[in-house]
Amino acid sequence: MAQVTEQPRKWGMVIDLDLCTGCNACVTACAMENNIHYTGEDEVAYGRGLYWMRIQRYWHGEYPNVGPEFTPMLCQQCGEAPCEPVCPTYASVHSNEEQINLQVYNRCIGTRYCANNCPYHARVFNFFDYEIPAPMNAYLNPDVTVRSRGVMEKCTFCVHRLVHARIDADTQGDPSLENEVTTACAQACPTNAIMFGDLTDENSPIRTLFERSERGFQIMEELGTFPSITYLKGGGVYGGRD
Amino acid sequence: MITEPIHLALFEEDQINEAAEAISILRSQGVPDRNISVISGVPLSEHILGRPMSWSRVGLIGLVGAVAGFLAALAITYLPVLIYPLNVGRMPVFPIPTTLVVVFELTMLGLLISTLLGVFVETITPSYGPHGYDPRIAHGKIGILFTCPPEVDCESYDQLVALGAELTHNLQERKLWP
Amino acid sequence: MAAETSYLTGARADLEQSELAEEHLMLDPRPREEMNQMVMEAMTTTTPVYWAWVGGLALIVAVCLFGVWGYMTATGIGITGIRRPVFWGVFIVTFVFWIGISHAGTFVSAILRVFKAEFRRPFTRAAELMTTFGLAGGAMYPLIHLGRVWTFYYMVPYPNARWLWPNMRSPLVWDFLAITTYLLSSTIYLYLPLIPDLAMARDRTTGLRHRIYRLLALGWRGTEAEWHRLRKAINIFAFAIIPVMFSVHTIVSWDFAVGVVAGWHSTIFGPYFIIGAILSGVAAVVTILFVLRSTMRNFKYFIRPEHFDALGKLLLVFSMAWAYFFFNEYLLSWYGGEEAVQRILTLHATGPSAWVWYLMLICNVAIPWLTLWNRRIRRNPLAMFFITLAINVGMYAERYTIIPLTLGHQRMPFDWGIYNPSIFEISIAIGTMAMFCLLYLLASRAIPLIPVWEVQEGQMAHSLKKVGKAHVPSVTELE
Amino acid sequence: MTRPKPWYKHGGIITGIVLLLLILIGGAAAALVFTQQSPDQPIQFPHRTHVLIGAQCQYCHPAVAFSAEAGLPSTDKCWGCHQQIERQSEQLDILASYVESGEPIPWVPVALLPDFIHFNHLTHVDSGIACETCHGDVSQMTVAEPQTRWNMGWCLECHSRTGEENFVRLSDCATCHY
Amino acid sequence: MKSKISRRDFLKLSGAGLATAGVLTGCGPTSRYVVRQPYSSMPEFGQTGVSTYYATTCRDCTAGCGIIVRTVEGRAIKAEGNPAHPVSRGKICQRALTAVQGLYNPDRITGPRRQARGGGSVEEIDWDQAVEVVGQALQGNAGSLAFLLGGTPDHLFDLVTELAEALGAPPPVRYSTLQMFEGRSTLIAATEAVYGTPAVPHFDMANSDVVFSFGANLLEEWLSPLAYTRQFRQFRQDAAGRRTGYLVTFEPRQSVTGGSSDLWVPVAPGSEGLVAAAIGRLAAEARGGGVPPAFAGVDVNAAAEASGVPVETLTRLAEMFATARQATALPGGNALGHANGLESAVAILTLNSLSAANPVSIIPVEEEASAPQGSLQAVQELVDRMRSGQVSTLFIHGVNPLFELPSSLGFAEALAQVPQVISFASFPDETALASDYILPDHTGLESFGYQRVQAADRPVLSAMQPVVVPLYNTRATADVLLAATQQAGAGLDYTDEVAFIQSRLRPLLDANDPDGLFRADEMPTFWAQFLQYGGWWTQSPRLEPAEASASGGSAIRPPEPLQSGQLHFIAYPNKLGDGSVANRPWIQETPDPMVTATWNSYLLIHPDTAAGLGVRTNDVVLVRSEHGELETSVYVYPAIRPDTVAMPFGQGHTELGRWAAGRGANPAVLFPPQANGAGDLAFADTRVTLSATGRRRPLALIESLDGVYGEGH
Repeated sequence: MAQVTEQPRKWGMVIDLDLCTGCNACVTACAMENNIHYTGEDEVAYGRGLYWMRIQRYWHGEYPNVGPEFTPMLCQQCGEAPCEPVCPTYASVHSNEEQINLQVYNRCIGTRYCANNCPYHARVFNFFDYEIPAPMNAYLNPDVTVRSRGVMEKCTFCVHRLVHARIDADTQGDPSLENEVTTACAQACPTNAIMFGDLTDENSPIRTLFERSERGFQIMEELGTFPSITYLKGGGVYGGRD
Repeated sequence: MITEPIHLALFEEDQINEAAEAISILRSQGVPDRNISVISGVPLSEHILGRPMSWSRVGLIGLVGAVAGFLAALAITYLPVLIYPLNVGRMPVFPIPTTLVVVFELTMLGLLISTLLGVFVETITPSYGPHGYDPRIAHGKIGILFTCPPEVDCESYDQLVALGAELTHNLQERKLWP
Repeated sequence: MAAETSYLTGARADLEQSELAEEHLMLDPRPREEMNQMVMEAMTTTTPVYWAWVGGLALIVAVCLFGVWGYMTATGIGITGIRRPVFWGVFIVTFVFWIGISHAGTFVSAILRVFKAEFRRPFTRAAELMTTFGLAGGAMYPLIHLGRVWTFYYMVPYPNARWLWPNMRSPLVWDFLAITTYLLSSTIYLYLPLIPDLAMARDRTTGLRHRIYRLLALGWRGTEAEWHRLRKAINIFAFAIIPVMFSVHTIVSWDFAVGVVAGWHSTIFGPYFIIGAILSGVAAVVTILFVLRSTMRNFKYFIRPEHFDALGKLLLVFSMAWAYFFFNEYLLSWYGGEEAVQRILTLHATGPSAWVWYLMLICNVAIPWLTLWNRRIRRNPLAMFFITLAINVGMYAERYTIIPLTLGHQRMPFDWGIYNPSIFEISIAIGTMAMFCLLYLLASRAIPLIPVWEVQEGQMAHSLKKVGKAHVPSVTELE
Repeated sequence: MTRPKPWYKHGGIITGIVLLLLILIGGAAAALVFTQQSPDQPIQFPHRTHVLIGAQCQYCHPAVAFSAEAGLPSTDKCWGCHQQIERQSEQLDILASYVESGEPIPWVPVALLPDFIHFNHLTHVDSGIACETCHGDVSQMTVAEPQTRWNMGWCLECHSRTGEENFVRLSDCATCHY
Repeated sequence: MKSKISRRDFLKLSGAGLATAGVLTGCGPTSRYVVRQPYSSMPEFGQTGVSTYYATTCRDCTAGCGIIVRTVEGRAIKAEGNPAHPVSRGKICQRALTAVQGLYNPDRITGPRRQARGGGSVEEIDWDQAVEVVGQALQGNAGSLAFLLGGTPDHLFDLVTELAEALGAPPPVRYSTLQMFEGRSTLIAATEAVYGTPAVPHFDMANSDVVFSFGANLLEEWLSPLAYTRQFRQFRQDAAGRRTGYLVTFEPRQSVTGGSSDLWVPVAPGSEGLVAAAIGRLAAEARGGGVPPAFAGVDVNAAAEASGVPVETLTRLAEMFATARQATALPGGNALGHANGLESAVAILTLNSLSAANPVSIIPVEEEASAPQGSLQAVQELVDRMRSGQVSTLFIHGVNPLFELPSSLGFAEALAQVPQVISFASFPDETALASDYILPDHTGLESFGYQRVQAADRPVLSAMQPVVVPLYNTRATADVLLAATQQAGAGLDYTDEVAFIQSRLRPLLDANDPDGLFRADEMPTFWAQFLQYGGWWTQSPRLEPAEASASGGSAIRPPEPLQSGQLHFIAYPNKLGDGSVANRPWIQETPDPMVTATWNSYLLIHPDTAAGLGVRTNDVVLVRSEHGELETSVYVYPAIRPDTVAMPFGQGHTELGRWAAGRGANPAVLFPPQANGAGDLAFADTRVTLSATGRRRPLALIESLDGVYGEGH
């Protein structure tokens, strides 16, 4: 790390609900990227699936004018995260460098307070040691810690990718390497409904959308959590015909 | 310390007036207050018995403990974040409202623990006065322990007995603790 | 004391006096030695039934508490019924319950002492013991409910090589500090007034017991200096432990109230929880007084209907206060109109677990209000036993409503979840209940449960005074 | 009349306590000593000799220059030199047997961090941190020896010396934990 | 390349699991327990600690998406989209994402074996024996050989076709449940009827402003979900982020596509073609200039009545279609899987000719692409041959007929008549376990190959290459067949699989297309680039606009009316596709988009119908058709016609390992064995009756039913 004095970044995400088809590819991509354990039918049925990301599906209207409303829900990486101050051990802590909300697994003692206090229900808990039978554990991503029983976990904005991109940019002297980084969900999203980028970067394509889109809103803005994810309202009529 | 023989005048539990009278007799006999001590099964205040105020530093020790707790609270709240600041929920690094909670608890903890320590320390500190004991105290009896020079003995004994006291002489000093 | 009897003449006065003596412990003095003997007898009498209870409870503690806890530590917190989004369940409910119970001793012996409520005298220690053992049970839960209990020391502020200390901004750390403070200070507060009685017991025992009492009595002789010191210390405690008591349950309530959880984020939670805690604590005192009175020798002398009567009045007042806070909390949340909160309040009353909510209201409001206004019911120990049991069931239901039932229905209906406590959680809750009873059973035979010197002091201060033609009890300020 | 011995002076109890303490202290000491010893390696690889003849660390551990991990040299790499030079040690026969069988050499890693720490050699090498800062002076070692100082405070202490604005980044939890 | 990879050694982190456990609990020196095995010789393309990325092709459906697999030290870590690939363009679906869970599945078959059918004794054999078995089978009567392959147009199909030709055996029979569900044979037949070319047409959805989807679940499971989802994105929003496009879906059950559409029209199953024709007629009238002969005979009122769509709606939609800049009508599986499917497909395709700009084009076809598609008809013929004892050896690869085929077809009984069944399955699926030999092929991530992409906007030959060394003692089926052929002396002179693939690449190399992704002078370079880029394709789209030949369509029979108590039953593929991926835990755990259910089957039912039946979500019902019955939990689904129930395909395995077996129910038992005019299964003509069982089996849902549907749901 030769020179590390530039402005800290603020990573952000824009999710266009109009483009989201609810296909759940992001959910699987997140799981496969982040070594998320599957838990099995009974545990999922009891609300213990380890989904760092899930797509909420509500219905609107009555038959036959009925339709789903999809909202991909993940950690909003709040600027003022309710989960952070309540952790007694600093396991949930704000990153000054990435401007995201970190979960430090080895510091977590499993009070689960953060999860209660997360209005987005973005946190999931390792209720057991989930075993992946050999040889299936071979696909585990070496960049991501395998969480053990008793710790909380959540979406990290693929922080391992961010860190690696930064290291690559620093050591190769090419800052653009850092701009290309994206999260697993955004990478997989077939309609590009999920867009990821650096909000401090003037040229970042999501900066305008994040700050100025007339469809933009943030979930539970009224709680003052200052999320790093802006949703673009879907379903409505804007710009085009009808 | 006290090498003179210890005498004990025991009164029944309802003979408070007599006990007070006995003390004034002893005093008039020239037994200094420091050579008298009263032992009882219920707390009897100095005013009742006409005794000089005894003093205790328990309050002071407690106060010192409270200050120590206060300082400890400030130290564990502020020093670690000075060394290694961690940001949570965009709270200030030194948030006063949350600190108050910690400060309050640790101050009280300091106060209360040191009060106990004060009681303990003062108890095991050697004290003045005759060191006798009679288990009948816990029966409610009021005992007056005193030492006095041999020349005043007979007269005062009679007076005490006249008040209803049961006299015991040359009490063995018993080690009660540990 | 009895010096005033000479004023009373005639059969009517005798009758009045004996009635009053039967009614009031303070007016029914017995020689100190006799009381000592009664207490010592109660303390040293053990029956096979007693040992059967001790053995049974010890077994329950070993299996249901420590056995299940060990199993849970080995397999994971998943054997409980906790799920997303209800991350706190029976453990935290029971934790709050025990912390609430622990307010009994402080309330009885500190607040009533400060205000010189004389009826407190015979049962201050019984209440103090509840505080200590209730806290001991409650303090285990923050450990039990941890996902990784073997790393609990991350919460302890101690110098370490990581440069990392606990987060002093977290209510859980406050909890940790407050409970530690309260546990230590209430134990000390139990111990200080015990010293003269330990000395008494020291003089009346031999062998191992004698040596232990001797050690604990700190060489107590009963000199003026010792009494003075003790009184001063007790006074400091009585005044200092009251804010600590308030802070403890306030901080417990802050565990919930500081959050953004709908239905938790309420400024009234502090006093609401305190009143609830005192209600459940005082109720638990009544329950345990009934048990002591009916199982221990000689206790019918010390614990009389007048005490149930007085505590019953307190309970009624606190039940009303609780209802006031409940209504306040409910009305303002409802009126405030935040959708999520309104939905939760509606679901409490109509949802699948509404019976818990109704149980809470019946036990905390209906039962006390319907019964405790009646002096005869208040003076009936058995009735009071059942009423106070019901109040504690109601308070448990209140905490259950506040914790899992509120967590399960937050702002995102998609992620609602219904929590079903598992057999293991319930077993651990029962285990701590058994541990409380076991400790109490053991303590009842280990320390004098009646503060004899305080009773005697009270009896010395009480007398009958003739006012007009009536004889009324009067209290002399001896201090 | 002799006073009964207090319970804490009974021989059995004292012996028991002493034994318990010995076990605890002994266990802790053994654990300490045990962790500070080099584990058994399949080959007593003499780091010292290789450093003395001028081999650079990166010759055998080249991955430090481009990846998070240092990597272990392949058998081929060892053999590249050693098949050319005279075998002066029986340890080389072990190497030869591995080469013949094609089995990987089962080295026991010594410089091993827990799974939740993502140490990156690349950045440290890139910013000019010498290998011996962390790994000790291998020119004095045969097989690699564990270093005692690896803990988080030590990492942070070094990071804090990089200057204040760098420390914001280098003290970020996500620097190592993700 | 191949030899290089087989030389690669693993860095085995054998103790890592132990180390993790030890360290996370904070105990002890982990170095005691970890043994790290370095390479004995470092592969030049692998560097310690650096990821290596391999481009290959996903084999989990027939779309042929290019994927890139990240590997670290010989382990496949994650599949990602290939950004250069014209089908996936860097994107990826759930199924491909979990490919590594297929690769590392602990239930894989680890080596060739001979076994007693139906789970009796298993005898491990070696590959020499295996090749000999195949060789002897090939030497026998060529006419009594039968090859049953999956629907993927890949190198193996080409090889087997060539082999069958050389041996004089009947050509391989293909079957793919996914193609059946999208009615691909019907689509191709209809394309031939309308445009004169038997091909999968390309619909230009991206540039359309109105799209009518007749049962095409293009966002989830249609010709090429990723490619059409990308088109959907361009259709939905223009480059400036303005909302464009109007999507109307005509389907009885609201699919993911229906959910994302602007208007969902719940038409009666089987009436889609009628609706299309009615809209065609109305649109033509609205546009003026005469009604095409195909729509001339349509009675709009009858169509409205049969479909349940009011005439006003039809008129409004027809006007929208007529006035659009470019309108597209998509013929999807739900519309085609009926007895009148072919006629419907023709009507829907013809509707496109009413668009102001032509949205349909045809990719210039290679000669292989015209090879017969898999269809039920072909399988039925095979079953007949088997049943009559005309088949002595049946080779099965890439398909699981015992699970996928309608049980009413009688494949299981016919299989019993075949003396020797050789399966090449990688996993112990139902058919593999009912075979005499399992000679396991590599899984997709371990093997070489290519796949012709049928639903792209340009010719694409997508490359497959191993990303890791084969885990087990498996062997490429192509290699086995080639070795056996040489033993049998059948005259295919390819040394191995790679040689065969390269021989098929030769025309591309020779053609030296200037628009090709890369060009090379000789095969090794071409081969290297082929693998590096993940295939060969032209750099710009190459589409030929399809001109509809103005011929009159035949009349569309309206669907049979339901008898009392009967309901339409529609099976549909979701994330599990044809069910072959049901053994991957994360695909099971991934929630269904519309239902949020995981790990099991469910029957979608309209709230009113459910209320009439007295069932609620999670109640178990008995579903009975003329051909079979099954039990499954109900999910009360607000977006389905009241006269229709629907159920996803893919669960109900009795075998296939720990995560698939014994889970859910297989709707294939309900299907009628009838085919439509193009030989595709008329699966949507299934009629069922429901009865409540009184039992309850909660589904593993992500949603809270109370929260989403209100209390008591």
